[in-house]
Order: sequence, then C-alpha cells, then structure tokens
Amino acid sequence: MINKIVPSAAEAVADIFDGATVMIGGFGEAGSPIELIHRLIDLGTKNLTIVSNNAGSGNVGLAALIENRQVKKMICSFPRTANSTVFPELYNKGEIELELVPQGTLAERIRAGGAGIPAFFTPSSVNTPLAEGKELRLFNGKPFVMEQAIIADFALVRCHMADRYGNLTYYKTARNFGPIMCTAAKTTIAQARRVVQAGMIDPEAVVTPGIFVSRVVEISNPEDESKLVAEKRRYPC
Amino acid sequence: MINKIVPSAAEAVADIFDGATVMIGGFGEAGSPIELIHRLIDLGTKNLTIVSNNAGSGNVGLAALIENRQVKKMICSFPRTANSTVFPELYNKGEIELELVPQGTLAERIRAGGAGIPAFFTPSSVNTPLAEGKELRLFNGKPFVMEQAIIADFALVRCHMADRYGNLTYYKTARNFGPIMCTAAKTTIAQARRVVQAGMIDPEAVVTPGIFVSRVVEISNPEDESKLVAEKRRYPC
Amino acid sequence: MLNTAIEIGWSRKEMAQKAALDIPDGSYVNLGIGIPELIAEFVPPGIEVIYHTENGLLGMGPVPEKGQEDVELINAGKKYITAIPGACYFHHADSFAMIRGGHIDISVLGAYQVSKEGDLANWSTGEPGAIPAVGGAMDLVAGVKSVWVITDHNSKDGKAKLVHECAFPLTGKAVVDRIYTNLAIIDVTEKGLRVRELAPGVTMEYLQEHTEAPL
Amino acid sequence: MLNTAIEIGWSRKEMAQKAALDIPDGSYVNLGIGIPELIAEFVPPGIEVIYHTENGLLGMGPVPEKGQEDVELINAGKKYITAIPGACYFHHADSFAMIRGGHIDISVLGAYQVSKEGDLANWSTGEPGAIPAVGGAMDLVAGVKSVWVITDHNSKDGKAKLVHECAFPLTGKAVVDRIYTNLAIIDVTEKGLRVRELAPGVTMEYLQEHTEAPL
Repeated sequence: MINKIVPSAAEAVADIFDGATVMIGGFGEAGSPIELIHRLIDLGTKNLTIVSNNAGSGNVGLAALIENRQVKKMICSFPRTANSTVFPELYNKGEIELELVPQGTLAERIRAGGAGIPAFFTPSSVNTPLAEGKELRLFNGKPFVMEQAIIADFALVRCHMADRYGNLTYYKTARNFGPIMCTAAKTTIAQARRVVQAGMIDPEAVVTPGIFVSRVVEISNPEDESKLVAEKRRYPC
Repeated sequence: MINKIVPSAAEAVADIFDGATVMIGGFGEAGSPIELIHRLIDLGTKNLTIVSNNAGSGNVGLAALIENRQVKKMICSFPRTANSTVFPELYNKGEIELELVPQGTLAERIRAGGAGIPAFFTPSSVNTPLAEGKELRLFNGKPFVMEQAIIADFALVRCHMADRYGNLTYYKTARNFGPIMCTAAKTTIAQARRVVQAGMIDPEAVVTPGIFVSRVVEISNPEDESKLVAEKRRYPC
Repeated sequence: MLNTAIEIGWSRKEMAQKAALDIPDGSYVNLGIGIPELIAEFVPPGIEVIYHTENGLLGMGPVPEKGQEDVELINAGKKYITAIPGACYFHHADSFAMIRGGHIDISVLGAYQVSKEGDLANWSTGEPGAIPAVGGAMDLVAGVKSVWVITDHNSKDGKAKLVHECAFPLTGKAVVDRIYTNLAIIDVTEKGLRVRELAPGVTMEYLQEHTEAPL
Repeated sequence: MLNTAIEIGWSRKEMAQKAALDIPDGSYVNLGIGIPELIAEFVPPGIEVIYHTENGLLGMGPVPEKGQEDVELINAGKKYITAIPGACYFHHADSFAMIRGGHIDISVLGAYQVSKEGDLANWSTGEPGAIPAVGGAMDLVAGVKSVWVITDHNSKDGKAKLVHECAFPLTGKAVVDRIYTNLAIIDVTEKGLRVRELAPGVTMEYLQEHTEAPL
C-alpha cells in the first residue's frame, strides 16, 4: 500500500544533505513551511542552495535558517522585505550569494524543471541587467531571453489537505509556489494542516497530484510566522 | 457589470472569420464542444486552421466540419481513430493539410502560447522524423528540440460549470485540452453544462480563471457525440 | 520643491482617483505596491474592475475589517486583503502566465525614473549596499497590455523623474504607456511625452521646469 | 510462423501477467493501448500501482460495469474506465509535464520494431496512404523513467520485430529498457539484447531464429 505519511517533521527532513538545493514554498509568510524549516535548522545541514521567492522575515523560519549559516546561496526574486534583516546583513558582508530572478521567470523556471523542459524563452528582463550574459533571440521581431529550468534535490511546501497518496490542496494565497515546487524536486516534503482519507479530496479539486509528493507530515497547528515576526520571537520558539 | 454569458451558441461563434485559427477542445468525444462546432458549420466559415488532438469521428462535430470543407489544415497528434473516415479520405486525396505534433508537445505549445513563452525545448520527438528541420540543442549533454508556441484566433471548449466572469470547471477526463486552449486564443468561447451565480464555484476549485474566457453559452443537454457516431448520425442532427 | 509641487498639484489620493477614472469597465488590472494600491478605492460605482494580485488571486476585494484578517490571504505587497465572490486562486506559474501571456489589461506601477521613450526604472537604485530585489515588475512590464506609472513628479530630493534616459537599472525598455504624477497626466507616444492633463494651478512652463524630458 | 510461436510461447494474457509481476509496489505506470492494457488485471493483491492515463487522470481504476460507463471518463485508448478513491484529474499540459518531467516510473507500449540498441518504432509504418498519427508515444519514451515494450515476437507476416536497425520511422532512440514477447522476456543492455526468461518450450536457438538482432 502506498502511504506517504510520515510521523514527524524531523523524520520528513532527515535526509536533506549538505550542499543540497532546496526549494522552499511560500510568498512571504503565506505558505511558508515553518515547521519543516525549523527541523532543518535542528538538523544543521550546511551549504544549502535555497530557492524561495523571499529571503525570510524576522528571526524565524527561512530567516533563521540563513542566520544559522546553513545557506550558501539564495535564488529568489525579492530578498528585501519590511522585516527582513538577516539576509541583507549577510549579503552586505559578502557571506551569502544571491541569484536574483524576476518573479515570473522564477516561477516558470521551476515549472519547467518539473515539466522536463530544460529551457524556454521569455520577454521578462530583456534590456535589463538581469538579462546580461543570457542568450537573446528574436521571435516575430521581438526580443526574448533564454532561461533555464531549476531542479532541486528537495522541496519543502505547506499545504492545506493531504492524503496518503500525496494529493494536496492549498489554502487561498498560500498556494503560491507550492504546486510548482512539488513538481521540480527529487524529493518533495509537504506539511499539511490536515491529513484525510484517500478519496476525501474531490478529484476535480486536487491541486498537486500525489505523483509529485514523496512525504506528507501533518502539522495541525502550524506556527503563525507573521505573528512570531511581529512578536520578535527567535528560533527556537 | 462583467457578463460573459451569451444567449446562444450561434451568437457565440458568429464572428469566427475565414482563415481563422481555431482551437477545439476534446480528446476524442470527451470534452468536444459539439454544439459550438455545429453552429460553426452553420456559419460556413472557410479556410480554417484547426488545432485539436484528433480529427473527428463519424460525420458529426469536428468530422462534419472537415467534411463540409471548411478546414484547410489540421494541427493534431492523432488524426486516425476507430471511427475516423472523413479526415483520412480528404488527406489521402491531398485536400487537407496536416501538421502532426506529438501529443505532449501539442499541449505544451498551446500552454506556451497562453503563457507568453514563444518557444521552448523538449526531448520529445528527438531523433524522429517529427524533429526534422527543427533546431536541436544539447542541455547537460542531452539533445532537445526547439518547439514554438501556438496561438489561435478562437478557442472552442466544453466545460462543466461556468459563471458570468467566465470561471470554468470541467468534468472528469473531459478536462483534457480545455484549460490550456482557453489561455491561448484571442477569443475563447466555452459551452457550459451549467451556468451558475458568481461565487458558486469554490475559488479553490476553479480550473480556468475567467480572465481567459470571452464568452460562455449554456448548453444543458449537449449531444452525446459517441452516441451519434455509434448511431451513424450525420450533421445536421 | 516637493512641498511646492504638492501645494499646487494633486494629492496622492487625487492621483489615484485620476487613474481610477481612466480604467475601462470590465478591465483586468494589477496594482503595484504604494500609490497604485489606492486606485481601487476610487473606481466609480457601476464600473466593474477585476484585480489580479500576482501571488495568486484574481478577484481581489477590499481590505478586510479589523479582526477579519487572514494571514494566508494577502496581496503582492503582503498586505491583508479579501476575495470577491467569483474570485479564484492559482499558483505562481499560472499567475505569471496571465501576466506574461498578455491577459492582464492594465498594470499600474510606481517608478524611480521614466524616460521619454517609456523606459522604466523602478526596482533598483543601483546604489552600493542596496539589496537588489525585483519581484514581478519585469514580468508585468513585459507582459501586460497597458502599463501605467503613478508617481510623484519629482523625487524627494527634487530631482526629475521624467528623464531623457534612465540612470537607474531598467525594469523594461519602451514599456510605459501613461504616467500619472502630482502635476500632470502624461502619455508616452512615439513622438515623446505628451501632456494629457495638467493639475490645477500647474502651467506647461512650470511642468517643463520640473521635467528633464521634453514635453 | 506466428501460429507456431503462439503454440509454444505465452498467450497475450500470460505476457501481460509476466509484465504485471515485474512492476514494483507503489509504481506510477502508464499503459499503452492493446496488450499493455491487460496488465492491470494481473497485478497481484497487496501490490498497489497507480495508473496514469495521459488524457488527464492519475488513479485509473478497472473497466466499469455494463451500464455504468461515463462517456467523459475514458483512457488514452478512448475506452471507458473508472477512477479509484484518491484519483485526480488534470489538463493535458499538466499530464504531459508528469510524463516529460520524469515522474512516471514505467511506460508499457506496443511496438512495430525494436532495435538492439533499444530504438523503438511504434507509430508509423511509413507506408504511403497510411495516415500518420503519433499521440503521446514520443513523449512517453522521452520522459518516462523505464520504458517496456510488450509485443508479439514476430509480426503477423512472420517478420522479426527485434531488429538490427528499425526500418520504420522511430518513436525514440535508445529508449526501450525491456521487451516482453510471446517467446521471451528480453532486457536492452549496453551490450545489446539479453534474454531474461524464455517462454516454456522455447529454446535459445529457436528464439534467435525468430529474432534478427543478436541475443
């Protein structure tokens, strides 16, 4: 019987290795798999390349992972937010690398990685510094830049419901990068607010088909990252 | 107020012009917008380029459109099915053109058209006659072929539920090409089994966001194409 | 200079209102962070506009009432929002397919600089020590049918924002169609910047004095 | 020749059963049209296999009972199917993303010819007058982790199907990993075709006589 449910977040992330590329879902706090990230901090894995839209807030979640010096490089679109201090500080000291990618190109590169498309052309970033060094090409007389797929060793996402097959649904704008990241990693780990019996999720409403998910862990009451940030809490919390 | 509901299939398709490229949803009979196709036959528009996975069955729907000599060219992956006689006959007489595309490449080219991606690389068809004349390129030492987006003037699809904004859901495997075709046409026309109030479709379960849809027509009891074919019925029926 | 400008020109709310009145009924609109966010408040009754927020929602509604905020229902500026009946959620690749594929009618953005050809610089001042962050701006200007900028006419230190050529790194080249400032509404045309409307008390001479690019 | 082969070899059902027993528990499998479709019947109890059908369903169940058919619930061969609890539907681009992206474990396909290097020809005999039709075969062989072929060992007119080089247009080059025929189970290895199992009554000599490619 297929059963992707694992009993704890610690077990779910236990094989993330030094030097791995890890996609982390979420747009700001919404959809950020904070419990999985905290267990990754417990694990202490080093030299990670993190693919995530932002670079964390306050001193919890992704920001705490960075603060703990586990991250060698960030691939993201917006590493500067109101409550983001950890990344900027390390970046200005030259202690963390940054690959800045337009948000839509980031999403499409991840989607391409999951879909077996090694490269594609996009109009985004043409004539800007972010297209420098990349191949340009005209289609119908208009310039496009070639962008390559991103594939990760692991993806950590937060979803709403999950079943033993790994079928997932999401909640409102917490969906964001979750579905595409699930497709683009060798091992995808989802923390779900609720694990349900197979068949309980409407087959028309499954957002991530189970084939894309390796492990599911139920975290019924995830920490509210924005609240932790507002309260200036620090990992471990 | 936004209201994309139109009163009849005839009005919905009335502006399809000679020489237009028209995407038609469906995989075999499942999801084929037969009423919209029949009204397009009534309209008599000529020299159409049709993008559709198959080339119709029996003498109704897409097959009848072809039989009525309205189609100059088919872009499809599988124009030969058990009950398909109209297309093979015209093709063998040299009276209709065919661009044969692997099914996954067809889907991805349509998706790319809707997503503003002019071209992408795929491993499908490499080293086969269908890759001849196309640009090949190595990524990580493996060969890929460059394929270009398909965009249409019109898309005709069949869906399950729709609202006045054009939000759509589908029914089981009738979903197939509908969602991607909706995104890749200048004007998208959907026939829905049921039109519901805005807000009645769960926002988490909308498959085609209304932004991709131009017109919706309610056809509560669509013809069952497979039954018509089995009964050897002919358009008009 | 900024103070003077504000005294004789439009307020931020008035700028937003001017832009709001120009949005055609039935438009799909993406509003950037800052002044553009104010626009939704001023769309007149009877006009239905659907707001897209690139983090994955079509049909963004007004700010929630106090206590009704949902931490997982936010806009691209990471502010709490609501969803209208008929809204729908989708993932980031689908969201940017809407943008890049030309399905959004209007994008309203802020700006550091706009050139006379409609080049836009709004993501980086290129200063050392500034953390570069781009978000969805480059995708929006590359994909959306019509790109409007809404910005103070001059920077806080009094420099012109409408320039011959952008000194800051570009977000996109020849992408801006219209500019709403506190002093005027200006179209970007093939022949350069063309004034559409002057704010009360602003003369063409005054406007040109505060603008590097020829009008 | 075909008759002889069938008398001493496996039946179609036995071929399907042989393949079914080789599918690991928990696999995601796409079954092609024809003999491959029979495989699902023979997967032993206790082994859970999830079937993908490229027209948009993961979790394909058995053939529906008479009268329970749904014209909108079909497989890639356009036959009526059912869906298991825990199934899900998706559109074609997502379905082929699963295939192309390497997420499906096993694809079982029919064949006109397979070469000793694992080249597959299964979509066109290249004959004049034949309507070319490719469907999803090229995507499956390009993307699925393991590609198995299940086919009669020889064609209806007695010709070898396991050949030095495919004469028919290719579906893919060096893509086949294993071949199930009525005479044998054969692996495609770097050193060529390697017999894994002979059907009852079939000798290596007999098999080689009916095979163009060296074994």
